[in-house]
Amino acid sequence: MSNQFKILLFAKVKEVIGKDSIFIDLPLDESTSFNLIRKLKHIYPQISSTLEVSLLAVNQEYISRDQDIKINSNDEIAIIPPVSGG
Amino acid sequence: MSNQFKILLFAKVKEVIGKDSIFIDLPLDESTSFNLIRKLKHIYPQISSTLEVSLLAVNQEYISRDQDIKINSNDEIAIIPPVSGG
Amino acid sequence: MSKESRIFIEISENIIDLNYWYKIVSDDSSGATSSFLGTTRNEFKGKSVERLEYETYEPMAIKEIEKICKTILNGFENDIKKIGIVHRIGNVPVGESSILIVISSGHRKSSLEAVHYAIDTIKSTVPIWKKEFYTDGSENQWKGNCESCHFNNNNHPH
Amino acid sequence: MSKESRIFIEISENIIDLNYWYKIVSDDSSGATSSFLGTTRNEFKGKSVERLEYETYEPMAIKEIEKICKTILNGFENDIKKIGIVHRIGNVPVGESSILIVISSGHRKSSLEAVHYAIDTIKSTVPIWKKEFYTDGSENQWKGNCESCHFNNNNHPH
Repeated sequence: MSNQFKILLFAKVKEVIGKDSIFIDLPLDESTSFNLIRKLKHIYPQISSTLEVSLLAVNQEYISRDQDIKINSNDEIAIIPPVSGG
Repeated sequence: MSNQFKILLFAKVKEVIGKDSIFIDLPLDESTSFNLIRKLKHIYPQISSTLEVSLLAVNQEYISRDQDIKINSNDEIAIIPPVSGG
Repeated sequence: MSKESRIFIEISENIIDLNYWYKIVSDDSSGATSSFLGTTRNEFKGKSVERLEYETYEPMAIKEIEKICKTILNGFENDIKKIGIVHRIGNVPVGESSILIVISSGHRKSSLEAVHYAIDTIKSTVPIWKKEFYTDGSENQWKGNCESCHFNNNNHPH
Repeated sequence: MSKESRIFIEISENIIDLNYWYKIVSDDSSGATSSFLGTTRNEFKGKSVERLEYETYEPMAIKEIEKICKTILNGFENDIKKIGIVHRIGNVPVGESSILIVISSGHRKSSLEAVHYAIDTIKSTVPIWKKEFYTDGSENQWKGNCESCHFNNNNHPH
């Protein structure tokens, strides 16, 4: 059994992958933010360095880099590269 | 021999005296800023307390409260009460 | 007056209308209105810039700007009256503006400081990104503020 | 570019035109424009205010504002592009503005800080005075900032 996650992409990550969202599968009992990042780096090595300085947002809230949280397939998940508004 | 000085008045000082300028005579050898202030307080006791917190400007430059400078009758002299622009 | 009616936020592709935003934060109990306008400048580290292109994760950007506004209303000695923040997205050519922050307050110190806090925080927490395009045709660049790389909830100001 | 063409100062009885002053300080090398707008507020220490009346010693006021502008251009990491300062005199009813300071700079920090410095210094050194008129008919009051009572050339910032 696995969960499917839709991940929203922006800016450099969106440009490098060439899509504004991707789908990632994670086993049910491994559905956490750390595992998601690990899998993203594996499947998309071309964004690996950007992921190092990016954050995840879950339901439009930042997740701390050092926080491994459970995620659910209906969560709105996004990769937030370093911001540069203003 | 004495010098005559024209003194420009503003704000509260102008209002209390009721004129926008006044003339003050000082003996030639006593034509200094300290003597001017002394004489002003003597002739216009009604502005004495305001003078305590006011400054003189000579030729549109502030004179420090502790500075006794020579003044000339063609100097542009003004009493500057505490300012409140902005 | 509810907090909500004192906060005005917009993200749009339109040119920023200065008078509209000053009017929206005006308040008879305000003696001071401070503002910051961010504009596309013509060069970056010696390279001639043609335009910036802004992109956003809009719902989250609005939420993050709201957090900043609430922090401001609760701080600054409770002297803040109203806050207007508009961010333009899409193409912003040299000389045109990407962001306007306008804050009214009772006295000058609070809105002056609140504007400074707002722009610093927006630049480090709000999911908006810009790409710089150069006139010499060299490859355009996504920009990123270092502050946000080191972001974690512990040093988040909220 | 000479320093003079980067400084714009006006003292007048006219309503302050925001767009005019923003336009006058705009500059393609500027990424940031910070501003302060001072407005007649409706109360002072619980008393309802009807209007302010401003008076000035104009030639000296212009000179003092020029000094402030030159100090700003020479400071703030030489990042300041242009400075516009307009002070309205005569009657200024509640909700209308008496002063606008607009400063453009390369980066945000310098103009944000320069605006703060400008308004603080104007309030303590420029010979402009305001009288407050109250709606309850109580006697109008000349205002005075304490900073200027203690003024001497030693602590003058120039």
